[in-house]
Amino acid sequence: MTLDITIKQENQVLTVYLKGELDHHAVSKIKDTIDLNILKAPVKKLVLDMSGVTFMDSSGIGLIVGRFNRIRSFGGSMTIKNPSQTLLKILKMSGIDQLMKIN
Amino acid sequence: MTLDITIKQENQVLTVYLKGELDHHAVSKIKDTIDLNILKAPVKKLVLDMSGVTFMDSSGIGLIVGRFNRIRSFGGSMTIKNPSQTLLKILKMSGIDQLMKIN
Amino acid sequence: MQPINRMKIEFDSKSTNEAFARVVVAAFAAQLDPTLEDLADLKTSVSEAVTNAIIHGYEQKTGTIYMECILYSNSIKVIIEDHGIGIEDIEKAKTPAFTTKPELERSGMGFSVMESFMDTLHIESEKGKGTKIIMTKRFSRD
Amino acid sequence: MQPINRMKIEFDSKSTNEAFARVVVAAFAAQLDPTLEDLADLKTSVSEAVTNAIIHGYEQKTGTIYMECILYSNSIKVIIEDHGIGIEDIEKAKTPAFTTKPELERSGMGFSVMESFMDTLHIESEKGKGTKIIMTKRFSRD
Ligand SMILES: Nc1ncnc2c1ncn2[C@@H]1O[C@H](COP(=O)(O)OP(=O)(O)O)[C@@H](O)[C@H]1O
Ligand SMILES: Nc1ncnc2c1ncn2[C@@H]1O[C@H](COP(=O)(O)OP(=O)(O)O)[C@@H](O)[C@H]1O
Repeated sequence: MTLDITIKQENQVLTVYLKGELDHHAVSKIKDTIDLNILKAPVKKLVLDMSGVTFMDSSGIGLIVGRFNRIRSFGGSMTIKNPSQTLLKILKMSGIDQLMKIN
Repeated sequence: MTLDITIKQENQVLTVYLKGELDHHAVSKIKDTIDLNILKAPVKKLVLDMSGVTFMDSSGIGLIVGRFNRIRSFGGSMTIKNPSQTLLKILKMSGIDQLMKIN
Repeated sequence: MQPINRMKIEFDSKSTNEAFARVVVAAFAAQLDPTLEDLADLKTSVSEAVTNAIIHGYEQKTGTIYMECILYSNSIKVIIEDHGIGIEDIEKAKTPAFTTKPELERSGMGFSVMESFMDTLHIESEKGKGTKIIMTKRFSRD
Repeated sequence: MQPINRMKIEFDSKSTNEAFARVVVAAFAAQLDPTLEDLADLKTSVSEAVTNAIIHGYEQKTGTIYMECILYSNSIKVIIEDHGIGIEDIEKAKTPAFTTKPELERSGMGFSVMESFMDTLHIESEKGKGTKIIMTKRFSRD
Protein backbone atom coordinates (compact mmCIF):
# COMPACT_ATOMS: atom_id res chain seq x y z
CA MET A 1 0.00 0.00 0.00
CA THR A 2 3.02 2.26 0.33
CA LEU A 3 5.66 3.46 -2.05
CA ASP A 4 9.27 2.50 -1.45
CA ILE A 5 12.02 4.91 -2.41
CA THR A 6 15.73 4.21 -2.90
CA ILE A 7 18.21 6.94 -3.74
CA LYS A 8 21.64 6.70 -5.34
CA GLN A 9 24.01 9.65 -5.87
CA GLU A 10 26.98 9.31 -8.22
CA ASN A 11 28.96 11.92 -10.19
CA GLN A 12 26.30 14.60 -9.78
CA VAL A 13 23.63 12.20 -11.02
CA LEU A 14 20.82 11.56 -8.54
CA THR A 15 18.88 8.38 -9.33
CA VAL A 16 15.58 7.84 -7.56
CA TYR A 17 14.11 4.32 -7.70
CA LEU A 18 10.41 4.12 -6.92
CA LYS A 19 8.52 0.93 -6.10
CA GLY A 20 4.77 0.69 -5.55
CA GLU A 21 1.79 2.90 -6.33
CA LEU A 22 2.41 6.56 -7.09
CA ASP A 23 -0.72 8.42 -6.00
CA HIS A 24 -1.35 11.59 -3.99
CA HIS A 25 -0.84 9.75 -0.70
CA ALA A 26 2.54 8.41 -1.79
CA VAL A 27 3.65 11.65 -3.46
CA SER A 28 3.08 13.63 -0.26
CA LYS A 29 5.36 11.16 1.58
CA ILE A 30 8.32 11.15 -0.81
CA LYS A 31 8.46 14.68 -2.23
CA ASP A 32 10.54 16.10 0.62
CA THR A 33 12.96 13.17 0.56
CA ILE A 34 13.77 13.81 -3.10
CA ASP A 35 14.07 17.58 -2.60
CA LEU A 36 16.40 17.17 0.37
CA ASN A 37 18.68 15.01 -1.75
CA ILE A 38 18.68 17.57 -4.55
CA LEU A 39 19.88 20.16 -2.02
CA LYS A 40 22.39 17.94 -0.19
CA ALA A 41 24.96 17.72 -2.97
CA PRO A 42 25.32 19.31 -6.41
CA VAL A 43 23.02 17.53 -8.88
CA LYS A 44 23.35 17.97 -12.64
CA LYS A 45 20.91 15.26 -13.56
CA LEU A 46 17.90 13.72 -11.86
CA VAL A 47 16.89 10.23 -13.03
CA LEU A 48 13.52 8.85 -11.96
CA ASP A 49 13.52 5.08 -12.37
CA MET A 50 9.90 3.94 -12.54
CA SER A 51 10.47 0.23 -13.28
CA GLY A 52 8.87 -0.67 -9.92
CA VAL A 53 5.89 1.66 -10.23
CA THR A 54 2.69 -0.32 -10.79
CA PHE A 55 0.25 2.59 -10.70
CA MET A 56 0.39 6.34 -11.33
CA ASP A 57 -2.25 9.04 -11.58
CA SER A 58 -1.97 12.80 -12.19
CA SER A 59 -0.50 13.30 -8.70
CA GLY A 60 2.58 11.61 -10.15
CA ILE A 61 2.55 14.11 -13.02
CA GLY A 62 2.56 16.87 -10.40
CA LEU A 63 5.54 15.26 -8.66
CA ILE A 64 7.50 14.94 -11.90
CA VAL A 65 6.80 18.48 -13.13
CA GLY A 66 7.59 19.88 -9.67
CA ARG A 67 10.98 18.12 -9.54
CA PHE A 68 11.67 19.09 -13.18
CA ASN A 69 11.15 22.79 -12.39
CA ARG A 70 13.35 22.52 -9.31
CA ILE A 71 16.25 20.77 -10.99
CA ARG A 72 16.07 23.12 -13.95
CA SER A 73 16.29 26.12 -11.59
CA PHE A 74 19.70 24.70 -10.62
CA GLY A 75 20.63 24.30 -14.28
CA GLY A 76 20.17 20.53 -14.25
CA SER A 77 18.17 18.11 -16.40
CA MET A 78 15.77 15.25 -15.73
CA THR A 79 15.09 11.82 -17.25
CA ILE A 80 12.35 9.23 -16.70
CA LYS A 81 13.43 5.61 -16.93
CA ASN A 82 11.57 2.33 -17.47
CA PRO A 83 7.91 3.35 -17.22
CA SER A 84 5.41 0.55 -17.94
CA GLN A 85 3.02 0.81 -20.90
CA THR A 86 0.30 1.97 -18.50
CA LEU A 87 2.51 4.73 -17.11
CA LEU A 88 3.67 5.75 -20.57
CA LYS A 89 0.06 6.37 -21.54
CA ILE A 90 -0.46 8.97 -18.81
CA LEU A 91 3.04 10.45 -19.26
CA LYS A 92 2.30 11.07 -22.93
CA MET A 93 -1.25 12.24 -22.33
CA SER A 94 0.02 14.95 -20.03
CA GLY A 95 2.87 16.02 -22.32
CA ILE A 96 5.70 14.99 -19.98
CA ASP A 97 7.42 13.40 -23.00
CA GLN A 98 7.76 16.95 -24.45
CA LEU A 99 9.56 18.20 -21.33
CA MET A 100 12.15 15.49 -20.74
CA LYS A 101 13.68 12.29 -22.02
CA ILE A 102 11.79 9.05 -21.32
CA ASN A 103 13.55 5.75 -21.91
CA MET B 1 -12.57 -14.83 -8.78
CA THR B 2 -13.71 -18.32 -9.82
CA LEU B 3 -12.70 -21.83 -8.88
CA ASP B 4 -11.11 -24.11 -11.46
CA ILE B 5 -11.76 -27.81 -11.29
CA THR B 6 -9.82 -30.64 -12.96
CA ILE B 7 -10.87 -34.26 -12.66
CA LYS B 8 -8.82 -37.44 -13.13
CA GLN B 9 -10.23 -40.98 -12.98
CA GLU B 10 -7.87 -43.94 -12.62
CA ASN B 11 -8.44 -47.46 -11.24
CA GLN B 12 -11.64 -46.49 -9.42
CA VAL B 13 -9.87 -43.51 -7.82
CA LEU B 14 -11.45 -40.15 -8.63
CA THR B 15 -9.05 -37.26 -8.02
CA VAL B 16 -10.51 -33.74 -7.98
CA TYR B 17 -8.02 -30.87 -8.23
CA LEU B 18 -9.36 -27.51 -7.08
CA LYS B 19 -7.76 -24.14 -7.79
CA GLY B 20 -9.00 -20.82 -6.46
CA GLU B 21 -11.31 -19.74 -3.66
CA LEU B 22 -13.71 -22.28 -2.21
CA ASP B 23 -16.72 -20.32 -0.97
CA HIS B 24 -20.49 -20.76 -1.30
CA HIS B 25 -20.48 -19.24 -4.80
CA ALA B 26 -17.80 -21.67 -6.01
CA VAL B 27 -19.27 -24.68 -4.21
CA SER B 28 -22.62 -24.22 -5.92
CA LYS B 29 -20.84 -24.26 -9.29
CA ILE B 30 -18.73 -27.42 -8.81
CA LYS B 31 -20.88 -29.70 -6.65
CA ASP B 32 -22.80 -31.21 -9.56
CA THR B 33 -19.64 -31.75 -11.61
CA ILE B 34 -18.11 -33.85 -8.83
CA ASP B 35 -21.32 -35.80 -8.24
CA LEU B 36 -21.76 -36.58 -11.94
CA ASN B 37 -18.26 -38.00 -12.01
CA ILE B 38 -18.94 -40.15 -8.96
CA LEU B 39 -21.94 -41.63 -10.80
CA LYS B 40 -20.28 -41.99 -14.22
CA ALA B 41 -17.93 -44.84 -13.31
CA PRO B 42 -17.42 -46.98 -10.21
CA VAL B 43 -15.43 -45.00 -7.61
CA LYS B 44 -13.85 -46.65 -4.58
CA LYS B 45 -11.92 -43.59 -3.46
CA LEU B 46 -12.44 -39.85 -3.82
CA VAL B 47 -9.32 -37.68 -3.46
CA LEU B 48 -9.78 -33.94 -3.06
CA ASP B 49 -6.50 -32.20 -3.91
CA MET B 50 -6.59 -28.75 -2.32
CA SER B 51 -3.05 -27.61 -3.16
CA GLY B 52 -4.47 -24.82 -5.36
CA VAL B 53 -7.12 -23.66 -2.91
CA THR B 54 -6.20 -20.25 -1.47
CA PHE B 55 -9.35 -19.70 0.55
CA MET B 56 -12.04 -21.83 2.15
CA ASP B 57 -14.91 -21.12 4.51
CA SER B 58 -17.59 -23.39 6.02
CA SER B 59 -19.28 -23.75 2.62
CA GLY B 60 -16.23 -25.85 1.74
CA ILE B 61 -16.87 -27.96 4.86
CA GLY B 62 -20.40 -28.51 3.57
CA LEU B 63 -19.05 -29.61 0.19
CA ILE B 64 -16.58 -32.05 1.76
CA VAL B 65 -19.06 -33.60 4.19
CA GLY B 66 -21.68 -33.88 1.42
CA ARG B 67 -19.29 -35.73 -0.91
CA PHE B 68 -18.05 -37.86 2.01
CA ASN B 69 -21.61 -39.03 2.75
CA ARG B 70 -22.26 -39.74 -0.90
CA ILE B 71 -19.09 -41.74 -1.54
CA ARG B 72 -19.60 -43.67 1.70
CA SER B 73 -23.13 -44.63 0.59
CA PHE B 74 -21.42 -46.38 -2.34
CA GLY B 75 -19.02 -48.08 0.05
CA GLY B 76 -16.10 -45.82 -0.91
CA SER B 77 -13.66 -43.67 1.07
CA MET B 78 -12.42 -40.09 0.85
CA THR B 79 -9.07 -38.32 1.35
CA ILE B 80 -8.09 -34.65 1.47
CA LYS B 81 -4.70 -33.80 0.00
CA ASN B 82 -2.34 -30.84 0.35
CA PRO B 83 -4.42 -28.30 2.27
CA SER B 84 -2.52 -25.11 3.23
CA GLN B 85 -2.00 -24.20 6.90
CA THR B 86 -4.95 -21.83 6.67
CA LEU B 87 -7.23 -24.55 5.30
CA LEU B 88 -5.97 -27.08 7.85
CA LYS B 89 -7.10 -24.75 10.61
CA ILE B 90 -10.73 -24.76 9.48
CA LEU B 91 -10.65 -28.47 8.54
CA LYS B 92 -9.55 -29.31 12.10
CA MET B 93 -11.90 -26.83 13.72
CA SER B 94 -14.85 -28.50 12.06
CA GLY B 95 -13.71 -32.06 12.84
CA ILE B 96 -13.16 -33.12 9.21
CA ASP B 97 -9.85 -34.66 10.32
CA GLN B 98 -11.90 -37.12 12.42
CA LEU B 99 -13.93 -38.24 9.38
CA MET B 100 -11.23 -38.81 6.78
CA LYS B 101 -7.51 -38.87 6.06
CA ILE B 102 -5.82 -35.52 5.45
CA ASN B 103 -2.31 -35.53 4.04
CA MET C 1 -10.57 4.14 21.64
CA GLN C 2 -10.61 6.52 18.67
CA PRO C 3 -11.36 5.02 15.26
CA ILE C 4 -8.59 5.82 12.76
CA ASN C 5 -10.63 5.06 9.65
CA ARG C 6 -14.10 3.86 8.77
CA MET C 7 -16.15 2.81 5.79
CA LYS C 8 -19.66 1.63 5.04
CA ILE C 9 -20.72 -0.37 2.04
CA GLU C 10 -23.93 -1.86 0.71
CA PHE C 11 -24.22 -4.39 -2.09
CA ASP C 12 -26.66 -6.84 -3.68
CA SER C 13 -27.19 -10.25 -2.04
CA LYS C 14 -25.52 -12.06 -4.93
CA SER C 15 -23.08 -14.90 -4.37
CA THR C 16 -20.44 -13.21 -6.58
CA ASN C 17 -20.30 -10.52 -3.89
CA GLU C 18 -18.98 -12.98 -1.28
CA ALA C 19 -15.49 -12.73 -2.79
CA PHE C 20 -15.96 -8.99 -3.32
CA ALA C 21 -16.78 -8.44 0.37
CA ARG C 22 -13.65 -10.35 1.40
CA VAL C 23 -11.43 -8.23 -0.85
CA VAL C 24 -12.98 -5.02 0.46
CA VAL C 25 -12.43 -5.90 4.12
CA ALA C 26 -8.93 -7.21 3.48
CA ALA C 27 -7.94 -4.06 1.56
CA PHE C 28 -9.29 -1.86 4.34
CA ALA C 29 -7.66 -3.87 7.13
CA ALA C 30 -4.35 -3.91 5.21
CA GLN C 31 -3.79 -0.35 6.46
CA LEU C 32 -2.96 -1.88 9.87
CA ASP C 33 -0.43 -4.27 8.33
CA PRO C 34 -1.92 -7.41 9.92
CA THR C 35 -0.24 -10.83 9.80
CA LEU C 36 -1.36 -13.14 6.99
CA GLU C 37 -2.99 -15.44 9.54
CA ASP C 38 -5.03 -12.64 11.11
CA LEU C 39 -6.09 -11.44 7.67
CA ALA C 40 -7.14 -14.97 6.66
CA ASP C 41 -9.20 -15.34 9.87
CA LEU C 42 -10.90 -12.01 9.17
CA LYS C 43 -11.68 -12.86 5.53
CA THR C 44 -13.12 -16.24 6.47
CA SER C 45 -15.38 -14.73 9.13
CA VAL C 46 -16.62 -12.00 6.76
CA SER C 47 -17.30 -14.66 4.15
CA GLU C 48 -19.41 -16.62 6.66
CA ALA C 49 -21.52 -13.64 7.67
CA VAL C 50 -22.08 -12.40 4.09
CA THR C 51 -22.92 -15.92 2.87
CA ASN C 52 -25.42 -16.30 5.72
CA ALA C 53 -27.13 -13.05 4.73
CA ILE C 54 -27.44 -14.32 1.14
CA ILE C 55 -28.55 -17.89 1.89
CA HIS C 56 -30.48 -17.59 5.13
CA GLY C 57 -31.37 -13.89 5.48
CA TYR C 58 -32.61 -13.33 1.94
CA GLU C 59 -33.04 -17.04 1.04
CA GLN C 60 -31.16 -16.38 -2.22
CA LYS C 61 -33.67 -13.74 -3.34
CA THR C 62 -32.81 -10.09 -4.08
CA GLY C 63 -31.80 -8.01 -1.09
CA THR C 64 -29.20 -5.58 0.13
CA ILE C 65 -26.33 -6.41 2.47
CA TYR C 66 -24.85 -3.65 4.64
CA MET C 67 -21.29 -3.85 5.86
CA GLU C 68 -19.40 -1.40 8.06
CA CYS C 69 -15.73 -1.52 9.04
CA ILE C 70 -14.15 0.55 11.77
CA LEU C 71 -10.38 0.53 12.15
CA TYR C 72 -8.72 1.22 15.49
CA SER C 73 -4.97 1.47 15.97
CA ASN C 74 -4.68 -2.27 16.53
CA SER C 75 -8.05 -3.86 15.77
CA ILE C 76 -11.04 -3.88 13.45
CA LYS C 77 -14.77 -3.98 14.05
CA VAL C 78 -16.93 -5.38 11.25
CA ILE C 79 -20.72 -5.08 11.20
CA ILE C 80 -22.68 -7.10 8.63
CA GLU C 81 -26.42 -6.61 8.39
CA ASP C 82 -29.34 -7.87 6.33
CA HIS C 83 -33.03 -6.99 6.33
CA GLY C 84 -34.03 -10.58 5.74
CA ILE C 85 -36.02 -13.21 7.65
CA GLY C 86 -34.13 -12.98 10.93
CA ILE C 87 -33.12 -15.71 13.37
CA GLU C 88 -35.74 -17.40 15.57
CA ASP C 89 -33.43 -18.68 18.30
CA ILE C 90 -29.93 -17.19 18.37
CA GLU C 91 -28.51 -19.61 20.95
CA LYS C 92 -29.64 -22.59 18.90
CA ALA C 93 -28.29 -21.02 15.68
CA LYS C 94 -24.85 -20.77 17.30
CA THR C 95 -24.74 -24.49 18.15
CA PRO C 96 -22.01 -26.18 16.08
CA ALA C 97 -23.49 -28.22 13.20
CA PHE C 98 -26.95 -26.69 13.61
CA THR C 99 -28.39 -25.57 10.27
CA THR C 100 -31.88 -24.86 8.95
CA LYS C 101 -30.72 -25.53 5.38
CA PRO C 102 -29.34 -29.10 5.36
CA GLU C 103 -30.80 -29.52 1.85
CA LEU C 104 -28.23 -26.96 0.68
CA GLU C 105 -25.49 -28.97 2.38
CA ARG C 106 -24.80 -26.21 4.87
CA SER C 107 -22.46 -27.49 7.56
CA GLY C 108 -23.88 -25.40 10.38
CA MET C 109 -20.33 -24.28 11.20
CA GLY C 110 -20.56 -20.62 10.14
CA PHE C 111 -21.08 -19.14 13.60
CA SER C 112 -18.50 -21.53 15.08
CA VAL C 113 -15.94 -20.23 12.55
CA MET C 114 -16.77 -16.61 13.38
CA GLU C 115 -16.54 -17.30 17.12
CA SER C 116 -13.24 -19.08 16.86
CA PHE C 117 -11.56 -16.81 14.25
CA MET C 118 -12.62 -13.44 15.68
CA ASP C 119 -12.10 -12.09 19.20
CA THR C 120 -15.71 -11.11 19.83
CA LEU C 121 -18.98 -12.00 18.09
CA HIS C 122 -22.30 -10.40 18.83
CA ILE C 123 -25.55 -11.32 17.05
CA GLU C 124 -28.68 -9.18 16.97
CA SER C 125 -31.70 -10.50 15.14
CA GLU C 126 -35.46 -10.15 15.02
CA LYS C 127 -37.75 -12.51 13.16
CA GLY C 128 -39.01 -10.91 9.97
CA LYS C 129 -36.77 -7.86 10.41
CA GLY C 130 -33.24 -9.04 9.80
CA THR C 131 -29.89 -9.86 11.36
CA LYS C 132 -26.87 -7.86 12.44
CA ILE C 133 -23.50 -9.46 13.12
CA ILE C 134 -20.93 -7.42 15.03
CA MET C 135 -17.47 -8.90 15.29
CA THR C 136 -14.08 -7.57 16.31
CA LYS C 137 -10.56 -8.78 15.86
CA ARG C 138 -7.36 -7.59 17.50
CA PHE C 139 -4.32 -7.85 15.28
CA SER C 140 -1.24 -9.49 16.70
CA ARG C 141 2.15 -7.92 16.00
CA ASP C 142 4.68 -10.12 14.22
CA MET D 1 -29.94 -1.67 -19.85
CA GLN D 2 -30.44 -3.72 -16.68
CA PRO D 3 -27.74 -3.44 -13.99
CA ILE D 4 -26.32 -6.83 -13.09
CA ASN D 5 -24.76 -5.78 -9.80
CA ARG D 6 -24.40 -2.63 -7.74
CA MET D 7 -22.70 -1.37 -4.62
CA LYS D 8 -22.44 1.83 -2.65
CA ILE D 9 -19.66 2.76 -0.28
CA GLU D 10 -18.77 5.69 1.92
CA PHE D 11 -15.41 6.29 3.54
CA ASP D 12 -13.38 9.01 5.28
CA SER D 13 -11.60 11.62 3.17
CA LYS D 14 -8.16 10.27 4.13
CA SER D 15 -5.39 9.88 1.59
CA THR D 16 -4.87 6.22 2.60
CA ASN D 17 -8.34 5.60 1.17
CA GLU D 18 -7.23 6.55 -2.36
CA ALA D 19 -5.63 3.13 -2.79
CA PHE D 20 -8.54 1.49 -0.97
CA ALA D 21 -11.08 3.03 -3.39
CA ARG D 22 -9.08 1.75 -6.35
CA VAL D 23 -8.99 -1.80 -4.98
CA VAL D 24 -12.73 -1.72 -4.27
CA VAL D 25 -13.66 -0.61 -7.79
CA ALA D 26 -11.21 -3.00 -9.42
CA ALA D 27 -12.51 -5.95 -7.37
CA PHE D 28 -16.09 -5.09 -8.29
CA ALA D 29 -15.34 -4.56 -12.00
CA ALA D 30 -13.35 -7.82 -12.07
CA GLN D 31 -16.68 -9.67 -12.26
CA LEU D 32 -16.88 -8.52 -15.90
CA ASP D 33 -13.41 -9.88 -16.66
CA PRO D 34 -12.10 -6.62 -18.19
CA THR D 35 -8.76 -6.34 -19.98
CA LEU D 36 -5.82 -5.16 -17.87
CA GLU D 37 -5.73 -1.90 -19.83
CA ASP D 38 -9.41 -1.14 -19.22
CA LEU D 39 -8.98 -1.95 -15.55
CA ALA D 40 -5.94 0.35 -15.30
CA ASP D 41 -7.86 3.20 -16.98
CA LEU D 42 -10.73 2.74 -14.54
CA LYS D 43 -8.47 2.64 -11.47
CA THR D 44 -6.64 5.78 -12.57
CA SER D 45 -9.88 7.69 -13.12
CA VAL D 46 -11.28 6.62 -9.75
CA SER D 47 -8.04 7.68 -8.12
CA GLU D 48 -8.35 11.15 -9.72
CA ALA D 49 -11.92 11.70 -8.55
CA VAL D 50 -11.31 10.44 -5.00
CA THR D 51 -8.10 12.49 -4.68
CA ASN D 52 -9.98 15.59 -5.87
CA ALA D 53 -12.66 15.06 -3.21
CA ILE D 54 -9.93 14.81 -0.54
CA ILE D 55 -7.72 17.71 -1.69
CA HIS D 56 -10.19 20.13 -3.28
CA GLY D 57 -13.63 19.15 -1.98
CA TYR D 58 -12.70 18.78 1.67
CA GLU D 59 -9.40 20.67 1.46
CA GLN D 60 -7.73 17.81 3.39
CA LYS D 61 -10.09 18.21 6.35
CA THR D 62 -12.42 15.51 7.67
CA GLY D 63 -15.27 14.59 5.39
CA THR D 64 -17.06 11.64 3.86
CA ILE D 65 -16.68 10.44 0.27
CA TYR D 66 -19.55 8.55 -1.37
CA MET D 67 -18.90 6.13 -4.19
CA GLU D 68 -21.39 4.06 -6.14
CA CYS D 69 -20.67 1.43 -8.81
CA ILE D 70 -23.22 -0.03 -11.16
CA LEU D 71 -22.25 -2.97 -13.35
CA TYR D 72 -23.97 -3.63 -16.67
CA SER D 73 -23.24 -6.65 -18.85
CA ASN D 74 -20.40 -4.86 -20.58
CA SER D 75 -19.75 -1.57 -18.81
CA ILE D 76 -19.50 0.15 -15.44
CA LYS D 77 -20.85 3.42 -14.11
CA VAL D 78 -18.99 5.01 -11.19
CA ILE D 79 -20.36 7.91 -9.17
CA ILE D 80 -18.05 9.71 -6.74
CA GLU D 81 -19.48 12.43 -4.54
CA ASP D 82 -18.32 14.79 -1.82
CA HIS D 83 -20.16 17.36 0.29
CA GLY D 84 -17.25 19.76 0.14
CA ILE D 85 -16.66 23.26 -1.22
CA GLY D 86 -17.91 22.61 -4.76
CA ILE D 87 -16.58 23.92 -8.07
CA GLU D 88 -17.09 27.56 -9.06
CA ASP D 89 -16.71 27.15 -12.84
CA ILE D 90 -16.89 23.58 -14.15
CA GLU D 91 -15.77 24.41 -17.71
CA LYS D 92 -12.67 26.20 -16.40
CA ALA D 93 -11.96 23.33 -13.99
CA LYS D 94 -11.91 20.89 -16.92
CA THR D 95 -9.27 22.90 -18.82
CA PRO D 96 -6.03 20.88 -19.01
CA ALA D 97 -3.40 22.20 -16.56
CA PHE D 98 -5.90 24.38 -14.71
CA THR D 99 -5.59 23.99 -10.94
CA THR D 100 -6.59 26.05 -7.92
CA LYS D 101 -3.92 24.36 -5.80
CA PRO D 102 -0.59 24.98 -7.58
CA GLU D 103 1.05 25.31 -4.14
CA LEU D 104 0.35 21.57 -3.66
CA GLU D 105 1.98 20.85 -7.04
CA ARG D 106 -1.29 19.70 -8.55
CA SER D 107 -0.88 19.26 -12.28
CA GLY D 108 -4.41 20.27 -13.24
CA MET D 109 -4.64 17.08 -15.31
CA GLY D 110 -7.15 15.15 -13.20
CA PHE D 111 -10.23 15.89 -15.29
CA SER D 112 -8.24 15.41 -18.52
CA VAL D 113 -7.27 11.92 -17.34
CA MET D 114 -10.87 11.06 -16.46
CA GLU D 115 -12.10 12.37 -19.81
CA SER D 116 -9.52 10.48 -21.82
CA PHE D 117 -9.55 7.21 -19.82
CA MET D 118 -13.33 6.85 -19.42
CA ASP D 119 -16.02 6.85 -22.12
CA THR D 120 -18.23 9.48 -20.53
CA LEU D 121 -17.63 12.05 -17.79
CA HIS D 122 -20.31 14.18 -16.23
CA ILE D 123 -19.66 16.72 -13.46
CA GLU D 124 -22.33 18.20 -11.19
CA SER D 125 -21.26 20.75 -8.61
CA GLU D 126 -22.64 23.57 -6.55
CA LYS D 127 -20.50 26.02 -4.62
CA GLY D 128 -20.60 25.26 -0.91
CA LYS D 129 -22.63 22.09 -1.44
CA GLY D 130 -20.30 19.60 -3.06
CA THR D 131 -19.37 17.78 -6.23
CA LYS D 132 -20.61 14.66 -7.99
CA ILE D 133 -18.61 12.93 -10.72
CA ILE D 134 -20.44 10.43 -12.91
CA MET D 135 -18.31 8.42 -15.29
CA THR D 136 -18.86 5.33 -17.39
CA LYS D 137 -16.57 2.91 -19.14
CA ARG D 138 -17.39 0.24 -21.70
CA PHE D 139 -15.13 -2.78 -21.49
CA SER D 140 -13.57 -4.04 -24.69
CA ARG D 141 -13.46 -7.77 -25.31
CA ASP D 142 -10.01 -9.30 -25.81
N1 LIG E 1 -28.32 -13.75 8.34
C1 LIG E 1 -29.12 -14.74 8.76
N2 LIG E 1 -30.46 -14.64 8.61
C2 LIG E 1 -31.28 -15.63 9.02
N3 LIG E 1 -30.85 -16.77 9.62
C3 LIG E 1 -29.52 -16.92 9.80
C4 LIG E 1 -28.59 -15.92 9.38
N4 LIG E 1 -27.36 -16.34 9.69
C5 LIG E 1 -27.50 -17.55 10.28
N5 LIG E 1 -28.81 -17.90 10.36
C6 LIG E 1 -29.36 -19.14 10.96
O1 LIG E 1 -28.39 -19.73 11.81
C7 LIG E 1 -28.09 -21.06 11.37
C8 LIG E 1 -26.65 -21.40 11.65
O2 LIG E 1 -25.79 -20.58 10.87
P1 LIG E 1 -24.30 -21.05 10.55
O3 LIG E 1 -23.65 -21.47 11.84
O4 LIG E 1 -23.64 -19.99 9.79
O5 LIG E 1 -24.47 -22.37 9.67
P2 LIG E 1 -24.99 -22.59 8.18
O6 LIG E 1 -24.88 -21.32 7.39
O7 LIG E 1 -24.07 -23.65 7.66
O8 LIG E 1 -26.43 -23.05 8.29
C9 LIG E 1 -28.48 -21.08 9.91
O9 LIG E 1 -28.76 -22.39 9.45
C10 LIG E 1 -29.71 -20.18 9.90
O10 LIG E 1 -30.86 -20.87 10.35
N1 LIG F 1 -14.25 17.47 -5.78
C1 LIG F 1 -13.89 18.75 -6.03
N2 LIG F 1 -14.30 19.74 -5.21
C2 LIG F 1 -13.95 21.02 -5.45
N3 LIG F 1 -13.19 21.41 -6.49
C3 LIG F 1 -12.74 20.48 -7.36
C4 LIG F 1 -13.08 19.11 -7.17
N4 LIG F 1 -12.50 18.41 -8.17
C5 LIG F 1 -11.86 19.30 -8.95
N5 LIG F 1 -12.00 20.56 -8.46
C6 LIG F 1 -11.45 21.81 -9.05
O1 LIG F 1 -11.10 21.55 -10.40
C7 LIG F 1 -9.72 21.85 -10.62
C8 LIG F 1 -9.13 20.93 -11.66
O2 LIG F 1 -9.15 19.60 -11.20
P1 LIG F 1 -8.17 18.53 -11.83
O3 LIG F 1 -8.27 18.60 -13.32
O4 LIG F 1 -8.45 17.22 -11.20
O5 LIG F 1 -6.72 19.02 -11.44
P2 LIG F 1 -5.94 19.10 -10.03
O6 LIG F 1 -6.54 18.15 -9.05
O7 LIG F 1 -4.55 18.73 -10.39
O8 LIG F 1 -6.07 20.52 -9.56
C9 LIG F 1 -9.09 21.73 -9.25
O9 LIG F 1 -7.90 22.44 -9.14
C10 LIG F 1 -10.20 22.27 -8.35
O10 LIG F 1 -10.21 23.68 -8.35
